[in-house]
Amino acid sequence: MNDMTPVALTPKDWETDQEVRWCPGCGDYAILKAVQRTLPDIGATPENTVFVSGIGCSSRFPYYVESYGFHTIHGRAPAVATGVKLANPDLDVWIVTGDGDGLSIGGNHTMHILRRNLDCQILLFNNEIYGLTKGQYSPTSREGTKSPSTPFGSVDHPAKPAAFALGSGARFVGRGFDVSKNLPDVLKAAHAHKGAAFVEIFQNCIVYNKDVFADFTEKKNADEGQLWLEQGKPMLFAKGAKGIALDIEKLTLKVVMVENGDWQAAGVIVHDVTNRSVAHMLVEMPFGAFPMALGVLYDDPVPTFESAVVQQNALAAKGKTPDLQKLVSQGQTWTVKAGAEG
Amino acid sequence: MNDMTPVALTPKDWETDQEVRWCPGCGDYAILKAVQRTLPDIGATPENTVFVSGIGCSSRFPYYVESYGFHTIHGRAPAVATGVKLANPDLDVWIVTGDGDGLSIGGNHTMHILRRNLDCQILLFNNEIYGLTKGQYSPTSREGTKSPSTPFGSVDHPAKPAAFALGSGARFVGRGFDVSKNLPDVLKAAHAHKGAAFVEIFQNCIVYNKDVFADFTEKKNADEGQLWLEQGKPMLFAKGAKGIALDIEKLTLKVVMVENGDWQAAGVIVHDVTNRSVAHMLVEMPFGAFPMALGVLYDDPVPTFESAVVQQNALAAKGKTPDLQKLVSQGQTWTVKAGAEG
Amino acid sequence: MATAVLDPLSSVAAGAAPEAVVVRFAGDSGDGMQLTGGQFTLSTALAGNDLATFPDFPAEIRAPQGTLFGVSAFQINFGSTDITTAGDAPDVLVAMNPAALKTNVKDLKPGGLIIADAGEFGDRNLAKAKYDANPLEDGSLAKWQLLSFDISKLTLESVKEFGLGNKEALRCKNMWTLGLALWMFDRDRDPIIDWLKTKFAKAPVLADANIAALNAGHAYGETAEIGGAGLGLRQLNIAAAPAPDGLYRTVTGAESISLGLVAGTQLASLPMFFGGYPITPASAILHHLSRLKEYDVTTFQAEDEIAAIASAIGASYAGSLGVTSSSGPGIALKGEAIGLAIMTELPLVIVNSQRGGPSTGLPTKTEQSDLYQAVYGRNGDAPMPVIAARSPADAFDCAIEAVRIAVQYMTPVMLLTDGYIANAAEPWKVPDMSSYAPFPVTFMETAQEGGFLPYGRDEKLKRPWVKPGTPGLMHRIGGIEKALNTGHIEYSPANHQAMTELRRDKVMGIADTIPEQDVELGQMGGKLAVVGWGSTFGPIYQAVRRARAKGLDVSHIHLRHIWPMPRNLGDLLRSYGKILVPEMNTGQLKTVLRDQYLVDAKPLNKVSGQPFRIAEIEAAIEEALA
Amino acid sequence: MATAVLDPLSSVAAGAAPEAVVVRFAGDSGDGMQLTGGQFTLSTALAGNDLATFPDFPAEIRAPQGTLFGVSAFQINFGSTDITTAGDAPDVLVAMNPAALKTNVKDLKPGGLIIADAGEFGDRNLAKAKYDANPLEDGSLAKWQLLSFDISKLTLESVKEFGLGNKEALRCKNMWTLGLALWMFDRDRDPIIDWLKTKFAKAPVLADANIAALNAGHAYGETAEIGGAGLGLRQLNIAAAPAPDGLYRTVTGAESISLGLVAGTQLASLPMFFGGYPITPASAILHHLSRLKEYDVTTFQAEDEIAAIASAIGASYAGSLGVTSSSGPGIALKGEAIGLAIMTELPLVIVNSQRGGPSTGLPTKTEQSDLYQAVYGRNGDAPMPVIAARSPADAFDCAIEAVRIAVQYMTPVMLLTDGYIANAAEPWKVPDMSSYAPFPVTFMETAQEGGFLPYGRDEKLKRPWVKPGTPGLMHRIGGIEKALNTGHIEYSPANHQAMTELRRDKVMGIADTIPEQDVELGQMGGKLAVVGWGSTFGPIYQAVRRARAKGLDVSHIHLRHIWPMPRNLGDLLRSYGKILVPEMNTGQLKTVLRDQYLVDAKPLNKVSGQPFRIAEIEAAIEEALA
Ligand SMILES: Cc1ncc(C[n+]2csc(CCOP(=O)(O)OP(=O)(O)O)c2C)c(N)n1
Ligand SMILES: Cc1ncc(C[n+]2csc(CCOP(=O)(O)OP(=O)(O)O)c2C)c(N)n1
Ligand code: SF4
Ligand code: SF4
Ligand SMILES: [Mg+2]
Ligand SMILES: [Mg+2]
Repeated sequence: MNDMTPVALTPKDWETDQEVRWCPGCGDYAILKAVQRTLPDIGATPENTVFVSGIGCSSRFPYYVESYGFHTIHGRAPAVATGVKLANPDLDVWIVTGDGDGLSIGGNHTMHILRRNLDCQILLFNNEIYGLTKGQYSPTSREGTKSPSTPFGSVDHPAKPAAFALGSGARFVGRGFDVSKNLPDVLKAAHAHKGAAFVEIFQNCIVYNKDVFADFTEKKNADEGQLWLEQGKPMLFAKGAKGIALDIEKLTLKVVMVENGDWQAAGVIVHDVTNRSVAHMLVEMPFGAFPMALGVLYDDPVPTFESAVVQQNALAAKGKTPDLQKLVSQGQTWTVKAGAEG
Repeated sequence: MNDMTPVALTPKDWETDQEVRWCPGCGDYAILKAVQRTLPDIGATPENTVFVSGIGCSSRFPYYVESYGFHTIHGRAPAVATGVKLANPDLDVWIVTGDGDGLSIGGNHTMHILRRNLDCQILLFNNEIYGLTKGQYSPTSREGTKSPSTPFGSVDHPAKPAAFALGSGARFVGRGFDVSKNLPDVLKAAHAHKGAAFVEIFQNCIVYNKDVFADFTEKKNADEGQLWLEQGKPMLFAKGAKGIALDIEKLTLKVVMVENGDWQAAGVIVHDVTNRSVAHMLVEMPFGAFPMALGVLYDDPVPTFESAVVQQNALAAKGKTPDLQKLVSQGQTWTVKAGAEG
Repeated sequence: MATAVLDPLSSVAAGAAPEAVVVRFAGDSGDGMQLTGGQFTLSTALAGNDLATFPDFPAEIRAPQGTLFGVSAFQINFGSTDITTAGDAPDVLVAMNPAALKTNVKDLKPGGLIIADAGEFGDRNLAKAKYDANPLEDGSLAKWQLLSFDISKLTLESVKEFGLGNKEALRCKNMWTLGLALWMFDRDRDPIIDWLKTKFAKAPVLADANIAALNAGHAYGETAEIGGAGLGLRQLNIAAAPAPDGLYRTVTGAESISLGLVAGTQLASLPMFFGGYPITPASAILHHLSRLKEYDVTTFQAEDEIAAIASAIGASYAGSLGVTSSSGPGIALKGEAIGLAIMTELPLVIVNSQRGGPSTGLPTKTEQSDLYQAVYGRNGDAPMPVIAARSPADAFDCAIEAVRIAVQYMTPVMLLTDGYIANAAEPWKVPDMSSYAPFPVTFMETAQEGGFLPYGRDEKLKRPWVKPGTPGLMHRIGGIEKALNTGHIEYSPANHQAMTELRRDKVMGIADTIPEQDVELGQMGGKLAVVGWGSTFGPIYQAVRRARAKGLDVSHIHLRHIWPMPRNLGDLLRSYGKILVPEMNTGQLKTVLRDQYLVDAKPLNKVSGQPFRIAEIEAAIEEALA
Repeated sequence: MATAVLDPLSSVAAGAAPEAVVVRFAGDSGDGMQLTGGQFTLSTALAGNDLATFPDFPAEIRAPQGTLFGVSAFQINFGSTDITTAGDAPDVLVAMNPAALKTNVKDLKPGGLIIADAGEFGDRNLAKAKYDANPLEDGSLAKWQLLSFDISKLTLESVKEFGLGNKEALRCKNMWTLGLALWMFDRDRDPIIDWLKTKFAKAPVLADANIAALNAGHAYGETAEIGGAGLGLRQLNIAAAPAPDGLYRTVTGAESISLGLVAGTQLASLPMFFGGYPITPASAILHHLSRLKEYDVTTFQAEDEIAAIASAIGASYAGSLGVTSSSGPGIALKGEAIGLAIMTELPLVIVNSQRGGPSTGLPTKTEQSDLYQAVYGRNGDAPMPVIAARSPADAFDCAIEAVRIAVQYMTPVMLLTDGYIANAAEPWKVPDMSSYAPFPVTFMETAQEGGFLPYGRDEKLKRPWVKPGTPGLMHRIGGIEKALNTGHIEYSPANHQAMTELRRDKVMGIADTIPEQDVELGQMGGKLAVVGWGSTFGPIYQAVRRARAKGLDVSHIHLRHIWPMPRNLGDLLRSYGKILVPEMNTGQLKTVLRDQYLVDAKPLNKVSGQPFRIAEIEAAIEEALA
């Protein structure tokens, strides 16, 4: 029995004896590493950590993390996680899902766990494709995606995971991508947030949807393509040469040029993670005309579901002592005594 | 065979021979009347109109409209409707659902029909309760709702149907309430919108959730409680004494007083149904501090799902003539001729 | 002269002792017939009669007043002998309006007594009930005894003094009627008066008005006012039924299952997690449990049935006993997740309150047509134990048994009940909880020697239950085939063969810890065995009893364990010349029996949404032995 | 000298004619073994041999290179006689790396031939395959014939001139190997060269490189370079199998089901709406159909399986034929909606490509364990016809039959296939479509005289199919019990009884329009009947054939119609002394047979995710007759 104490832990301690079964070069490897790097830093302990997933390449994740883990069924991880957390609120629950698992078959459970605000981290690996089933398009695939099930190109409008999360009532929305060095920081912020923390992680499926995010993930595109948001800091990108401001007429966001660092003059917005209106605008910024908003887009905690349940259970039970005999004897009763009947 | 022509139709023509089985005083009656008043005005024909519903008191709706109707299973109406519309895009498809049917068990289908933008009208009767199953709280019930399943009060944060719809990608979001005289206008706008039109209709369940909307639906509360939005018109309420403006610092909405009709001075926003950012703010306005936003909150059409499917099918089939014999003979073939084998 | 006397029992075969009476209260959904019936049931129980009830209400919440489909009825069968069914045909029908009369009178025994509220037989109501003429006046009820007078008016008078609105005042009609019924059977009003006082504690005037109506109805019977036509109504006293000493209460199936689940988890010293989603007639269990938080019960109303069972599975994984409950359509949705519980070998109790199917079917009607789904309704070779409750009282022990099997074998268990059991009330001798042997669960906290094996086995073939939070025993589980012992992902042919057999053997092994099948009436061997399960117990039991009284060689066998079946069942069944299987479905248990024992089990099927009548089964017995 | 000659058939019993050979190609998922196998299959078919194949690949998309779980294999059995299985043990094993050798060699017949790429047997790969020593050198393969040389190196040389990167160049290994295999069996390379040219049309250099590798492998065999050790390899020519004249092609089950569904809807002159959600091994049907839009096919990838079937039901309501397809877990999710299709009596075809269960189980392995779910797996009394395909070619006719039943009886129909049929390829005599009788659907456009009855009946008990858009026939349907004829909501006992019986009788009546059950091998009556269904056809047929050749009294009966069963099946089964039912499950068809006919059907079960071996069934036959 190896009972480990946080101090002693290193990323290595979070690796299992299982062979990792993703395709060579899959973005999932980088995410796994990022998580294994994050866990020691936040002082997590393997015995109190539970990874719950659905089905998909991404959902294989729990097998590779040395903690408790449950690889459930397609789309249902949030519901299973809700039971885990309500049964034992002390557990640190992480949900790993994919764009198909969490937004196609599982969209409803994703909505409700966010609405209820169960304290957990939800990592949605968005590779804009169904990896495990060999490459069919997913709800996040771009219009025109050619796939085995859409040989002439997909025709439906893609879902926006972060926008969906906000619309569902999410109180934390973060974004990162597989090989980003900042991913651990986003994960830490998600973990620090008490409540359901939704993190969209862009992930490269090199076999079925290679490099769809290269426009902003690749080094050469980083400056123009990535807007890293920081609380209290102006929304600057392109090495500070550009920023995001509000178009007062249209009441929408716009990109502005920043002359020699004077972002105030350019009207660049200072990021306030608690501003929900701005969060809505950020998650809907069309990439291309705008950079990709990354980091912590929104973070404004409210009471969590499991704490409210625990509190109510305690309150309701207060002063009552469980007594089975009393319980079964409730209601209007009568007694039959020998000789009573004629 | 009574083939009727639009001109001839009256609300009466849209009534069926079935006894209406809602509780006396249920808000559903008023909505039924509003729909039956609307259908003739939009020139609908019974044979080309299909009402599809799930399960719930609200979902009994199709039995009472003299058109084609399908009372399906709990939560699945949007999926059934998608099949109906794709099989025959000429049909005018109306979906009737409830806060439980459309947002609890059926939330995922609601999301996907909105995302895909199937041309149809989605009427969600929100009574903030499960009526048919005798009064359990629903995803839209307010915190603390005491119900048979939450005797000590519900603890989860309620879902916001309109916010959920926008987050799911809706291109039309309207709002009304059962006894409102404006409801037919909202329904007409929804029908005029080509694409998925989401309409939240506040409905009074007099048996299990009586008068929860009285704060804005009742005559005496109408002025202060109702903000009726009109394209190109300033967002005024309280007989024009108050309006909605943008708080530039906080980047959120605020209520402003309008001095002798000079709303420009007060900075009242002019409603632009195509402004998505503002739509997000409107659906999230907390009632109480703000009035209830009603009417057409957002209306900005994009190409519909079924039209894209029809178009692609046609394109893909173009120039190819169906030939079963050719089809089965495809691939690498060979011929066996008598005496060929040794 | 006798014929001039209205006699609730004139319908009972002449000379037969008034062993039992069947009374049906029928009225508008708004008339409060279920309340009336419930309170009459209570007073009956307090009078020491044995009894059984059958509430039968419409699918609509509150159908429009006066309509045929809006009629709500409550039937009670009570007597001085052991009662196990709500009775076949009523002796007395209380009809509060024309629709109630129209839909119920055809069931009334010839010569039976009709008590009708003449005040409600106006033209509008007659039209709504599709009567051309007033049946109270056109002689069409001649084959029954008719007692009709203006209950509405009498009620209004009785509550005048309290100055209620007309609508409110009329709401007291049911109490007036109850008062009359109490007088007819010589019952004590006090307990009902107490109940009214607590019910209307917040509105004393309503309490007083209802009490006044109750007393007025009672007085009306007493002061032979009845029938200006000079008719009298014979008052009846049904002797108390012989019953073992002890404390009694009435209980519905929904209550007893909830209590049994609590008792079971307490005996297993586990917290209970209940994940549910409302559906008729299963919701009542969610409602009951949500009030029992002091018993370490957490209830969770999920977004749908899949989330309900998934959350329960998650809770079981985390160390609570996960329980979920639904009925037909909802259980269908749980199929995939049940497979996950089978593969991950987690304890779970799934309660199915069966209703009329297929599809949405008849939500408020009873049926037994989900047995196939329970035993066979999953993808893959997915064995799961199934047990069925026979009555509201029996459901308590069944729930405890379901919990025991779930935790002692680490398996999901399906507990079958139905709409009839869920809603019906019967007297219940309060069990002595100290007589139940606890079966506390021990979680694994240190690895087996030789190293931790999450899929290692004990002598019952059960794998260890390890709670997340336990240091050193971290492990991963999931729905993909597991390797023997280690529980790792494993696709090899030999392993899948072995695991499939292991899952089967584990479940079949449960037969080692369940009692052998006994015979309810009669003995092993003979001409005919009537084999039943679930809520058909009452009618089968009575039918066999009557047939045996006539000297017929027939025995009654009633199964609690549907899967696996008791070890001795095959030999037992083969000891009879014929086997008759009455079911409220098209023959589902029959399939299992024929498959398992190759016996020529003959089905007797009723799929009308109504329980069997004793006479229907009696006739089938006589036919089988003819 | 003979022993010095490597003989792919030395493993065939001495003296036995080289009737058939079994070759297995095994390598890393990245090595393109499925492609190699596919092309070898084609050339085999072109050579006129009969054949059957068995692709067996890992659940992982691309498991890490060299690992045991990453091995992908393709087996082909071909010969001059009628071939119906992929063969038991291989005669020849091509192993592209140590992992492939390790996981496959144990299946090789004693004396069988191993061809191994020595170039891949370096220390890293040996370690990954958990070999301590190099099996090519340590003599551990002594009981087989070993031919090992550096295919990698030879391939690199053969494509040098094209200046590919090392990684790309090595990708040509499989073509080199294929070239050698083609030479071994004296095959024509042209069709494969054509195929390579079209496949790499966009990258001619890759086409040339692959062709060069193919030729080099072929040349290597020819120019007896093989075995510096002076060994030679005997070239073999397997005679063409006798086959009726006509046009032939190879087809997989997924292809033929797609084609059959198209043919069926065309014969019914209906548009097809296919609502699906990806799942292994069912996805291929969605993929195939999505390319056939000119046949009035609309494919819709829904958000989940429930939406998939719900959309198909909606499409059927609107006048298309709704089709949905999935496998185990997905079918489980469709249960509730299937009930809706049963209650609303809409035509629907549900294809279940079965895989190993329960739960997620073994997605890429084959099994027959969803028969219970198909026949019994719903809430309520919910009868639904079920038919099962026996082979890739048979699946075509089964799909047409499923469509016919669905539209002629207004009912959902489940078509069972499995992972083996879905992926396996076999030669298929292209059917003459003009020989199929059309069964065009007529929608109701004017009311029956006496007024429109949406739930009126024809002689088959079928209700009318009315398309929304039809003037004057507006009506409402749903999942609540329907009134006879009118189809209105109806809760009355008598009506539910009648409708339940009607639904049952309608489905049982299908037996009137299906052929009586025939006997594949043998005749009615006798000592033993082996009764099978689905993809066990091949091994059962061969086993019975061999047993009969040995003079044993055994017949083979193979069911297409699982529910309802052919009218004559009971008498047929009762005409045999014993009945043996081999199934790739724990005994599911067995249950139906015992229930329906009370015959002592004995199960023979295999649940390893692998098809039966002929020998396994042969042994069971001999035991049964011993
Ligand atoms: C009920 C059910 N339906 C379908 C499947 C097949 N399936 C497995 S994973 C998957 C989608 C995976 O996509 P995603 O969630 O994006 O994960 P990825 O593989 O891309 O990481 C599907 C359709 C299944 N296993 N279970
Ligand atoms: C699969 C399934 N689960 C549960 C139910 C029970 N049920 C019927 S309606 C309903 C909720 C109704 O609420 P809502 O959609 O708000 O409709 P309302 O009655 O309030 O109009 C539920 C839980 C069902 N019929 N089917
Ligand atoms: S298929 Fe794509 S997502 Fe899946 S493991 Fe391979 S690369 Fe990663
Ligand atoms: S229960 Fe509520 S929603 Fe349902 S019919 Fe009655 S009043 Fe209307
Ligand atoms: Mg994905
Ligand atoms: Mg509601």
